[in-house]
Amino acid sequence: MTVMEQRGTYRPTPPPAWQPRTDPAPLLPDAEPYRVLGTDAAAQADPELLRRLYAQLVRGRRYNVQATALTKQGRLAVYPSSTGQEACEVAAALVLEERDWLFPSYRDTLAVVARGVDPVEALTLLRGDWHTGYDPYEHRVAPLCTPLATQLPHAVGLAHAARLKGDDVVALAMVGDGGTSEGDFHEALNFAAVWQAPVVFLVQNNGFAISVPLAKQTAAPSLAHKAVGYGMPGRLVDGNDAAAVHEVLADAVRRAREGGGPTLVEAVTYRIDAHTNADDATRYRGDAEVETWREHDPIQLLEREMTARGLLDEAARQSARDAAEVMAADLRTRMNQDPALDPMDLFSHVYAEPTPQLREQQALLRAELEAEQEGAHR
Amino acid sequence: MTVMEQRGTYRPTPPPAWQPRTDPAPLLPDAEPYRVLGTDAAAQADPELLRRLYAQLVRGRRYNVQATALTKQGRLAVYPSSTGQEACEVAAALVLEERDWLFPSYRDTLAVVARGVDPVEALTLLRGDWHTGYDPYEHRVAPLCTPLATQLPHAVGLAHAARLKGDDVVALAMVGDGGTSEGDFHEALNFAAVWQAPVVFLVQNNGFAISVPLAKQTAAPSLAHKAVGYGMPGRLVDGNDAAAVHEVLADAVRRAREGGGPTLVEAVTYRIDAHTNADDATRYRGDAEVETWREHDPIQLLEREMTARGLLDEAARQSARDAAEVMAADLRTRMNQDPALDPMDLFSHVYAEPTPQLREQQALLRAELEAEQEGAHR
Amino acid sequence: MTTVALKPATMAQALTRGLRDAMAADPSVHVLGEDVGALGGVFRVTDGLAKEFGEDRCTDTPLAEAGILGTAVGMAMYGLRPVVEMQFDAFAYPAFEQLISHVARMRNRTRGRMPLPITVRVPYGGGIGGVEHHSDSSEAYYMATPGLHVVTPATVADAYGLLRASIASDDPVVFLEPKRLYWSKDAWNPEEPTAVEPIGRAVVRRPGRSATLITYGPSVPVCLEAAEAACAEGWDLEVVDLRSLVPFDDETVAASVRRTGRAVVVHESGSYGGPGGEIAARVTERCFHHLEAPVLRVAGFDLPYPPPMLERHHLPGVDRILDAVARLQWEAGN
Amino acid sequence: MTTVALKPATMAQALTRGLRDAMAADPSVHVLGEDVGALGGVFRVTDGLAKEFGEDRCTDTPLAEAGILGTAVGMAMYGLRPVVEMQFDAFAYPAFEQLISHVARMRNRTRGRMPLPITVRVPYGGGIGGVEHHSDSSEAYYMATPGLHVVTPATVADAYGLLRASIASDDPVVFLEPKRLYWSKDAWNPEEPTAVEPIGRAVVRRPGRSATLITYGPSVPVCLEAAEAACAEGWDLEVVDLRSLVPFDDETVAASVRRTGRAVVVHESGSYGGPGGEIAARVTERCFHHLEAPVLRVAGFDLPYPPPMLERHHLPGVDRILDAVARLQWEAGN
Ligand SMILES: Cc1ncc(C[n+]2csc(CCOP(=O)(O)OP(=O)(O)O)c2C)c(N)n1
Ligand SMILES: Cc1ncc(C[n+]2csc(CCOP(=O)(O)OP(=O)(O)O)c2C)c(N)n1
Ligand SMILES: [Mg+2]
Ligand SMILES: [Mg+2]
Repeated sequence: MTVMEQRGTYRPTPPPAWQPRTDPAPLLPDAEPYRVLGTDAAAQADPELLRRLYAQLVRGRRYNVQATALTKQGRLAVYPSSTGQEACEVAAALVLEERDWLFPSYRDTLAVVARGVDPVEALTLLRGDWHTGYDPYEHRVAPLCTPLATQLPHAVGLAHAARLKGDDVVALAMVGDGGTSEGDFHEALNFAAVWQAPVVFLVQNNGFAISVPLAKQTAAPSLAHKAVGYGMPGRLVDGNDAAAVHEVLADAVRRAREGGGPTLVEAVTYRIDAHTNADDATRYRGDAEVETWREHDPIQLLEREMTARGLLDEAARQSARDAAEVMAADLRTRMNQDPALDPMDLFSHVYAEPTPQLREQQALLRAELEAEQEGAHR
Repeated sequence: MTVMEQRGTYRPTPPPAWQPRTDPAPLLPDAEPYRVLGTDAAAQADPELLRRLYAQLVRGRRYNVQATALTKQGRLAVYPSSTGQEACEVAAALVLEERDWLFPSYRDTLAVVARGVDPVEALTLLRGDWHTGYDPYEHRVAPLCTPLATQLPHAVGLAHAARLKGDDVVALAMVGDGGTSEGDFHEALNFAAVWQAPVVFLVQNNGFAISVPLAKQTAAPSLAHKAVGYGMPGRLVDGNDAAAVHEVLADAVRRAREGGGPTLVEAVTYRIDAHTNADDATRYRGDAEVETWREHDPIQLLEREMTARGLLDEAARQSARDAAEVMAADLRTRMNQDPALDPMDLFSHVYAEPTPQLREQQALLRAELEAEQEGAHR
Repeated sequence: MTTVALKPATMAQALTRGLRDAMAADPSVHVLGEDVGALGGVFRVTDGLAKEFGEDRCTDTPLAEAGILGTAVGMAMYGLRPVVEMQFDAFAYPAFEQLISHVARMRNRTRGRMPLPITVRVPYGGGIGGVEHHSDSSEAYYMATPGLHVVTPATVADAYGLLRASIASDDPVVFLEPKRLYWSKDAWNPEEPTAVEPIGRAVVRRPGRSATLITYGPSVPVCLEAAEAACAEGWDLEVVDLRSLVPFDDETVAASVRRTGRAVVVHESGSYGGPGGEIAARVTERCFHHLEAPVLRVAGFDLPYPPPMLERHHLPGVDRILDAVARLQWEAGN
Repeated sequence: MTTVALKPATMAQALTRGLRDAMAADPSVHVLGEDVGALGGVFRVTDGLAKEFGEDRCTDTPLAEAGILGTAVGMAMYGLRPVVEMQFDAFAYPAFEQLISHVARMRNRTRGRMPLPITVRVPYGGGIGGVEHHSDSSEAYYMATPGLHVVTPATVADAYGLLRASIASDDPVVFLEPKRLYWSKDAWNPEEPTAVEPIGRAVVRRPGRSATLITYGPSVPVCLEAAEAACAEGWDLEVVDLRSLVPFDDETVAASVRRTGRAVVVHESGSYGGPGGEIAARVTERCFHHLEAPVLRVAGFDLPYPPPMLERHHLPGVDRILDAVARLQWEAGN
């Protein structure tokens, strides 16, 4: 832009510190979301992987439907459905090795279940008998996280710690489009890039943060364009194309594992259901938009591709549906049982040992419960 | 990247929501910091502007030296010097109209003074007789801000409010390279871009956040590369080139004023002095680096250019130095007087009216002070 | 406008009306927050405002609480009167730095030159079956931050009156809305709303002679219920609704306790380091020689707010309050 | 290692030694924060650690407090024992959401499966001539957050002992370092440091019979000075150093007050909603019939921390403490 020139004895020097550390070009996302299904790239996709993705998508959809039904029956306090986003949920779970870690947001029960967590334990939070129902260490799944974006620095710290210990572990953290506006998103990505931590950030851009559309959330060309500002690659993918999401995440996981540092992946998708069962989506969006997206359904996209390639026939479909029904029936049965609850547990896990103050409060509650049981109380 | 193809009856649709809203290319910074002095662009620079910048640079340097001296004499609690960064400080102040607002960080006393705030009032915070010494509304300068990056959302809110009221007002907010890591930086830039608020963010990248070098602060190609992630232009400028900083800021201010929205400007500069007088910079950096930067001194850069263009002779230099000495002498004299302090003021500005609780505490202190004065106390 | 008779209204409706009237009366009042626009807020308190006053007056912000409060600071600097909604108690935490370091201090930092008339609405407390992070009682944090007013209504009429007073205040106010009272109803005339309450006055909700229950917000109805139940035990309990935690109405509270000689502070917030300590301490300082027994506290336990299925054990209920009243050393005095 | 005799050491040196010994003893201990590496921290408490243990064990982070604490959470999840430095009290506020919603709750949220052994070091308090935002006493916020331990040393030996205990704790600890005691000296043997103090035990720093001064951290030396001065008035004051604000040592404190019958709580933090209310209330609950006068509080005023030139009027000093002692209704009792 500026032409250098000698003037008499004055030779302008560039500011000494100026050395761009990384070439920005490879960090920028492509102009359009990457897709596999229905494109030439689909031919490269591993049939076995497509079958696994398909089974999980069908199961995942069924899970969303079943859980939503359970809210109506009063068996769940609330359920944030990921219907329409199953491709992201499933790909995020399947792309990881056992030793890796998943950091889900509050909407990602499906990814948690797809990773192997017991479907009932995954719903404990939303049923309301405890906060986190599963042991995070069993399947290396962090607690479902409600305060938005706060799980992202956790993922960075864990991945960094694993690398310091010499362990070959990658962390994958999930967040919504709305969550990218939080300061914690920024700080997490920055720490990850500076530390070159083996972490993959998956933003599910489903168009809304409750009622707020993306256009009120950001003016960026895409959320993936945020990556270059941290010095990590940003990737844009069709979030309803399970094969594409899996491929892009797999690339990012491989890169992280090989010491290449973090990646930001934006998956463009859509929240078909309301925010939760308690939300009324008609207040802020029209049916027409939802319908357009139903045409781009993740299960249908995969079904068409697999059918075209001869990887799916009616028998296979039916068997996927059957398996999903078995899961749903089991979920129904088990969720219809009242969980066994001991109020005294309230005091058990505040500290390793209850403080004297908590012991006093515990004694108070115990006395109340005993009095209640004796029916003698008032 | 992917080639579309028809397969039987299946025609893949792109995800419906996908419309990149802005072309990212114009938002990306140039590969090198923009410079004017010593380049062809310098010929375009307004001589009058150069003269004003020069006078202020000389005055600013003298101010830094004087204030640092006052810390040694115990007249200031602490002083964060901006020596080496005067070009940014001065340009930021001169680029604004009277009706505009300046949001300084704790290091930017110089910009505050260059904007017209009384030099003694600007130092009140650092002398320790009160927090903010000046009336923010008099020169439209927000309080010097210590919690890093927290002033940035203020600037956005003020600029947004002005626009809502139909006022032709721009806010310019200053922050350091370290401050860009804070969540507030992220949130402020995002709000600004979404609201298209008339605000300009000036990052003074002076290489350090206290002892932490830029490489531990970010892995980005440049801090200006963060802009595209918000959907605003990022500009990179040689922060020691007063003419260049002024030009880039003037462009950004004009853009903001015309409704074009916010801009992020990264000025590459260097902190010549220690973090503050209390800091020991030898613990974390060598003299050699400092020396390289002394060669790129903002005053010298401008002097050379102006001399080459015949805009500066020894008489003009001397008169700038004389004016600076007058300012310094006045500052010395006035800072050597003890400020008049009334401890009862402590209670005057917590709320519009002191609460009953504060009134009680006020009475307690009053009684103590009276007893102390009567010498009767203990 | 036709005059309508008193009819039942919910607290949420009164709050909506308060916002609407404030916006209509003063064009500098702006509402901002997450989902406050088309959705009308997750509790529908801002319902209809965007439609009536436009999106510039009632604005859906990006999802960032520090950003919301931080930009509100700037708006207030420029003469607006922002009313900020934090979606839930626990989601106000990201905004604490802005709240503590700027909102609460700007007047003080500038020697009174730059007051910040910001109202921060925070739905708070439990009892609504919310999952974790949706039921916190965070008032202790706000009380410990000089420069903030902290108010919380317990009735439909106060919801309106205190909200109008908060928005009219030239100081920042943290306006705590008891979530589980949003749907509580009262006879109320929305066409002639209650006079604006001054901030800082407690009120005796139920006069009594045996002992004083000092409480606020969501625990006020519980205390009133306890007071009714106490009649059967022969106790005539006075119930004081603080309404304002900052400033504190020492006069009303101390007068009551001096009269009754016994007091229990009741709140949902955790006990340790919670509001009850402050209240008990200051009552004791002022009424020591009138007290027949130490001021007791009935509060939430000192734990992270429990999951929905266990919350009833945590929340101070009628029985726990009466148990505390029973411990007020009745044998010792009147 | 040769044994050296007792020699004067500063609290800052004891803290450095505590960190070093903890890091040497346990490779999972990692220090992170702003400027903790080459600079050794702005108070030099981490001096030499990066050199001795490498930058991976003592890491200069990017400048973002929520990020620091948030990544520490992740590190702790993976089995490390992070010790986080917040550069100043007020700069811990951006990390409050991580602290309240995760650090304090992770054990509880996961039914004990995911404890977080994180130590958060926070230099706090005033009296050092710091400009605004550098002198806050923020302990009330931490005390009101269940799931955290909150400790603060007042002596060189305790600085070492409590820091080791904090780092060894499987629960998160907010470790409050009184800034103005960093340079206080004590005879101390750095080669044979004091045994690790268990967290949660108060200590009587000066026995006395007339009244009890209950205090902690930066106010301990002030109270000891006041106690000496009080002798001239004929008062023999006992001084209790709490050391741990959570858990609270009710036993030691109540035993002292039962003995003396009078008490004053002394701290720098603002009075309203500050630690003193909790302390006074619980002491009163336990010692009501032993009290000759209400428990009084001497604390900072309820204002944003004042500018350096006025801070001496704000800080509880010897005179203000003795004035409070004088108000303990001596005519009424022993
Ligand atoms: C810090 C914080 N603020 C507010 C909320 C309330 N809240 C829950 S979900 C949600 C919207 C989230 O949008 P997005 O990140 O896009 O995720 P999605 O719901 O679309 O999966 C909001 C505002 C929260 N959980 N945490
Ligand atoms: C929120 C917050 N955290 C920490 C600090 C302590 N602190 C003061 S200046 C500083 C470094 C700032 O670096 P930078 O933003 O690059 O500005 P510079 O000092 O270089 O002008 C730090 C960490 C602070 N003031 N605010
Ligand atoms: Mg979303
Ligand atoms: Mg810097």
